[in-house]
Amino acid sequence: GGDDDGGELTPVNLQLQWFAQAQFAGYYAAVDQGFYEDEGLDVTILEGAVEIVPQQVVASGQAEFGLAWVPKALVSNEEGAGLVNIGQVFQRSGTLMVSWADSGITKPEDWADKTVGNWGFGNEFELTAAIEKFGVQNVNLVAQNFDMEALLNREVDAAEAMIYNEYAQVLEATNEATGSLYQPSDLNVIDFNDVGTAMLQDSIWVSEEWLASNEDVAEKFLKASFRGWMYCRDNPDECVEIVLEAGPTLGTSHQTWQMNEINGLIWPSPNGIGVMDQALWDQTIEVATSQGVISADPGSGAFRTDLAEKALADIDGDTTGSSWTRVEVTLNPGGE
Amino acid sequence: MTDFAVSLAAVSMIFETAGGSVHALDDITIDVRDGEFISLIGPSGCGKSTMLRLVGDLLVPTEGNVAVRGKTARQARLDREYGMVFQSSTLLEWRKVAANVELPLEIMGVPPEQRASRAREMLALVDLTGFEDNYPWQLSGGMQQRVSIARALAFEPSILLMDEPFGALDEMTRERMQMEVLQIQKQTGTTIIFVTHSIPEAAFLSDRVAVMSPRPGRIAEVIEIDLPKPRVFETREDPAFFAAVTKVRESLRGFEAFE
Amino acid sequence: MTDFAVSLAAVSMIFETAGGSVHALDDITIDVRDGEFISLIGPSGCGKSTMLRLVGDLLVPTEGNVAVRGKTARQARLDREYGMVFQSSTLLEWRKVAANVELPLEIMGVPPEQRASRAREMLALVDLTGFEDNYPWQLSGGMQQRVSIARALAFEPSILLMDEPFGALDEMTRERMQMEVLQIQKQTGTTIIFVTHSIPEAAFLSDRVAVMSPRPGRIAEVIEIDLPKPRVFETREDPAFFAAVTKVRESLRGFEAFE
Amino acid sequence: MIARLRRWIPAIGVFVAFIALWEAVVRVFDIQGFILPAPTAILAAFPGAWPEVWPASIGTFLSALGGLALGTTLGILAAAGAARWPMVRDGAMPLAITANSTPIIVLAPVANAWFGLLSPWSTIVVVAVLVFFPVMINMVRGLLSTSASELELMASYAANKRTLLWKLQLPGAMPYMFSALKVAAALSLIGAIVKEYFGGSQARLGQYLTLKAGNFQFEEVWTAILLASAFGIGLYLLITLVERRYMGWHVSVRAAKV
Amino acid sequence: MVQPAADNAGRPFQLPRRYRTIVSFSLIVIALAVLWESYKWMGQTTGGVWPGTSLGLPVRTNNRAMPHLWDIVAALFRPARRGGDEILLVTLLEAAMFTFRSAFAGFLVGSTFGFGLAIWFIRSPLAERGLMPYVVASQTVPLIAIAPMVVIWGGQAGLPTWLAVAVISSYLCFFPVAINSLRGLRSPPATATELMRSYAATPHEVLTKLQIPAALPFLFPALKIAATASVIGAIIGELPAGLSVGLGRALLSFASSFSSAPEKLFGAVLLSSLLGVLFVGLVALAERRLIPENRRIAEIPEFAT
Ligand SMILES: Nc1ncnc2c1ncn2[C@@H]1O[C@H](COP(=O)(O)OP(=O)(O)OP(=O)(O)O)[C@@H](O)[C@H]1O
Ligand SMILES: Nc1ncnc2c1ncn2[C@@H]1O[C@H](COP(=O)(O)OP(=O)(O)OP(=O)(O)O)[C@@H](O)[C@H]1O
Ligand SMILES: [Mg+2]
Ligand SMILES: [Mg+2]
Repeated sequence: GGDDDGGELTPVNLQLQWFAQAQFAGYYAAVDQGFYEDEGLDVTILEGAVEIVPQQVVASGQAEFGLAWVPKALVSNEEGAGLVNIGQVFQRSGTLMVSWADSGITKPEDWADKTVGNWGFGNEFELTAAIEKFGVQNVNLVAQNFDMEALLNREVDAAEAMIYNEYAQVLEATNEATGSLYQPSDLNVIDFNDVGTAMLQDSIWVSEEWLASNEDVAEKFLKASFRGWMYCRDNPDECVEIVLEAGPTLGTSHQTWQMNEINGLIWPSPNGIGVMDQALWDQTIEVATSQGVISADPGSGAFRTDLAEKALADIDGDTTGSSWTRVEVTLNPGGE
Repeated sequence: MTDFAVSLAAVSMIFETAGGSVHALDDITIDVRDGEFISLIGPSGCGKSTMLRLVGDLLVPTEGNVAVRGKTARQARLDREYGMVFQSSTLLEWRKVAANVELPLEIMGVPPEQRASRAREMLALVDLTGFEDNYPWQLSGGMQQRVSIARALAFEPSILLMDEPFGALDEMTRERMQMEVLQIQKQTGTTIIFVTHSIPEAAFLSDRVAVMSPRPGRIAEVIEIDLPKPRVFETREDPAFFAAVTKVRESLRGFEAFE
Repeated sequence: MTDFAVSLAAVSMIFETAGGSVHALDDITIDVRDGEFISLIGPSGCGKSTMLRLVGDLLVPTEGNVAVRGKTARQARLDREYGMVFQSSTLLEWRKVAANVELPLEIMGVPPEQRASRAREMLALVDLTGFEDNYPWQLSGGMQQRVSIARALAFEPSILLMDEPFGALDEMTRERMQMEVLQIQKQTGTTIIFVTHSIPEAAFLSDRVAVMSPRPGRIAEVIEIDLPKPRVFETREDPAFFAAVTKVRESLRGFEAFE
Repeated sequence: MIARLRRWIPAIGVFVAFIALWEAVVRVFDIQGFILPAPTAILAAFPGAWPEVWPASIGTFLSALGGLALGTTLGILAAAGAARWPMVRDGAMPLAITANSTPIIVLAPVANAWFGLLSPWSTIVVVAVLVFFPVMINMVRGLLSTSASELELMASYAANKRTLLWKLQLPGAMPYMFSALKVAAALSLIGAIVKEYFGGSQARLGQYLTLKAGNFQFEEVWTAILLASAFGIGLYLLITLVERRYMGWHVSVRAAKV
Repeated sequence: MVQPAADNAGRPFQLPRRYRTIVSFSLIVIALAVLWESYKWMGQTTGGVWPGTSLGLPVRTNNRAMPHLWDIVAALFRPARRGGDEILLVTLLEAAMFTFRSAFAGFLVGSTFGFGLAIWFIRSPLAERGLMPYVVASQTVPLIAIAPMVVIWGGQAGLPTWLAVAVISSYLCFFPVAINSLRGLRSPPATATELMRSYAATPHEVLTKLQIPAALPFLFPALKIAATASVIGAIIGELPAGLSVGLGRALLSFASSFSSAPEKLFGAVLLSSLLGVLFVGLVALAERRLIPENRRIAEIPEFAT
């Protein structure tokens, strides 16, 4: 259902967590393919940076929509940000703890007495939860930069990495001993989805106050965004191209890898894309409260599924992606 | 009272320094008549420059009072009564010679062409034609001093305070400049307070010579110079001139002997 | 040849400025004997300071040659033969008076206590005891000049180049300083090249007086002063002294008349 | 003593007025904490934040000081070289500018790669690079601003270049050096904190800021900002004191005192 | 105040200044390049220790910390990404042009503001004493922490984004200019100030005819510092602005892929630095025009031994 009253588009902003990359391909595709325009929206995508807190941008009204990890947004809410999750795009966590194969770190307990890198900024809750959950002693936590130098230089024994980004970066780096790229076999990986402290990540947040009078806009935005993600599931190579256009300096194979892994975090979406899986929500809340990340269960008002469901009802095509399969991506040196 | 161009009443000046306080001037009382040429003479460091600064409202006396034409020194300064020639020539190094002479005219709002011609005239007066476009550092010491004299004369102030203006000049140039200044004073009726170390110079130029004693500076004696005016070249041959010179010299030696 | 302390042979100096080139010195040839006191006298801007700078190797002549004790001027400078008193006192503003006097001693590696006592001695000589801890800007013009004289005398150079050292001093102080310099010269045999505008001063102090003509500066005449040595206070009453003064004055007026 | 206290009255007055205004604005316009917390809220956050933010400030401050010392030293040395050899000046100035225009955000990863994420040197070196240029460029000017007559005086003593540097150029450059130091002191704190945004020990202000901002604890963020400012002002005052002590002779200090 | 003597009389031959700059700059660049490569070679040969010892080298020498210089240069001339047709250099130049605009605006605004502040402070010691601590404080507030707020406030006020970036850039610029100007404006000799007083010159005339000319030697170093600071400020400001163009963006994306493609980051660093050099060069040019010959940096004459 497009807007019929003659091209008067509603301008809205979307604040990303980081700069343009395949992690946000669905939104870029929705712009590129005119899905937002179909809904009468003129969407401006605001890229993120180190010091940008999307929750702050949304709460202050600079952007109507913001992407954030669930625990981070809940922390913001406890401080009075007043945000609502209207679309849970990622259905699983993409965070890994990566270490060298020769370090023998295969499970959280092995972090004891080791130096472990993390990003801070609220990206570390899964790690701290796991440390607590397994009662790991004497972990020396240090802040790592957003590259993987600390691990490559063996300054840390284990490092936080997103499966779609930093993990790939290691695999794009040249092993100076052999002269070829590092291989997955060189690395040990701990996946927080397996550890049981995984928390929900990228989701779409709006301010409660704004939402009260703009539910229609929100619904339209979700619809177009979901179509964008579905487009990227079905046309990953085109989406990679779209992203590359948005950020003219990105590596091609790296983005291809990322697109593939992002699809893996979204699909399959058993309830349809964007609809919250209550079990995962509960796990996130449980980990978050037990870790003291948040002081109390935010209750059911923290997310809404009705808008996403209404949006899905309007979409033709496969909204669950149950048949999606991972493809094999070859990484080039430097991600090129 | 208002007849006097400048009156100092019981003026004292004390400087505070890290090494203790310096009593530069003590109980100075003197009146300068309108149109008078008065010289200050005294040993080095006795407070002559300080006294000029007090008159020119560049320093405020620790005690006592300075009145200029019945006004405060400050008001007189704001009325632009003063032209000053400092002991060091104080040229602005980023201005060429002509621009330095034009400076006061600029500030007083004289239009550019008039400024330029006035500067040329003044530089000719001090014999520096041809050096208009040099920077100060390209001039000899005496030439710099002459530029600063030209600058002070350029705007015809009603009171000229001159601190050893001819100190770095040779005898011939000095004599010529003396005549120029006397000439200007005659034409414009300027009151001149003049610091010098040259006894003959003081005697030749002045209506009165104030002889100062060393630290704390006091006015030891004020000597009337009874020579006919205008002073001409021949004045220097006048026996009354020699008498005046001797009188000043003796007055100066007087307190030396006491020391 | 090596008998001479300083020899200038056909020295010319031309300055290039934006306003054209200034021919400051032209074909200067003069020899200064060892231990001699020679004065340079001439109109303002005739090149006296420039000549001192050439001797002191602070300028290199456009043409001609400067030899000092058979060496180049440069070598003599490197051998620290020169003590200079500049026309402007050139005190380092961040150093207190005593530290300014100590400067050359510091550079020449004199140990601290010796430096301090020497500085005290020299400041006493120029009558500035008690001002050791003042900064230069807290002194009068004449006092600053005396500090720079003290500084030049402090390290007993074998050649003293003095540019109007007593210009800002009153007659009494000046006479005392003259006697001190003569005294020092007698004791140490220093060669002195001395710039002054005072004809009596030149006549009183010098063995010879070089009279210079204005731009381009040339040596118009070198006048032997035939007065007994040591010069004493009474020398000034000697008729030969008056004769010398007159001779210098006439020589100076001579080329004036031609202009 | 009373006069001394009186000097501070305007600063304190402005402080009180400013805080009052801030508080009023926040209250009247009901500004949310994540945009600008009220001073009272920040004050209230101090006790809770203190055990964490204080050691972090000290760590950051020490790195900043280390970088300041290193950068200033190198800047002065480079300036001395540049003032002495025109060849160095012509060649090294563009390079110094190059180094200085390198934004800290890229220096951070490079420094991490060079010295190691955990090495204190990565922060010190980033700060030093940032501080180097203002010091050097001011010092070059200062060292070359000696007057011709002073140079002649030193030449007449056949002073060698080292003496010239120590006795004439360096003292003469003091007005430039103290100005440079004031700028450098402020830069050193910015440099250290920004560098810490990009990883390293977690007990540092930069990390504290990112953590608290990420957690939406803006009162805590402001406690860190205020502490950084306090250190900066302290450093500035210290430099001003030293300046008054050693540069009282200069007309600019005398002029400021009136 | 160059001594004329310095030029003649058997001094060693000197190239004209223009060439001297080029030659010595090239020499130093070559020397540094050789140093870089040989240090790297040494580190790689010895495995990161000083030869013959077990002392670690201060700087790592692997290909990520110190890529070969030829790799860095080559990266500049390869397409920014595979399949693209624009080489990295061109991409970066475009980004630099964008950043330059904000930086330049920030520079102008910041320097003017800094200079104005200094003038205010010399006129009113009360203002100086009241406000100086906060001027200093403003600089110690971590820019990166407040940049997002500035962008947010700017957005709420309806400013174009590049202008908000310029504001952040000017924030870094004004301080050095204010500090140096404050010193410079107070530096005319006391007697010159007395001279102006004796003319009863208005504060404005004292400013324009005495204080500003006397402050120029202090002002120009400050402007050079401000020029480089403006570039840094603009880049930092671009990050929270959510822009997809500009050097800040490019640098951040290269920094985040530093581990896998370090040469690109080094290439970008090189270019953003050149932007600073260009900027400072412009200031130096202005300096040469505004300060008369005798007041420009004096060469230390070849007096000394
Ligand atoms: N700004 C100052 N601070 C401290 N002391 C000062 C200051 N100015 C002058 N004095 C002191 O005041 C006294 C008088 O100085 P002044 O300059 O008036 O002497 P003067 O008579 O002009 O001497 P000269 O003939 O040498 O120029 C001196 O002892 C000097 O040290
Ligand atoms: N650095 C310079 N650049 C250009 N011209 C100069 C320079 N120094 C001196 N001159 C010129 O050389 C001439 C001689 O100057 P010098 O200083 O030697 O004169 P002087 O005899 O010492 O005069 P005074 O008695 O006034 O001090 C003057 O015309 C002066 O303008
Ligand atoms: Mg005096
Ligand atoms: Mg001279």
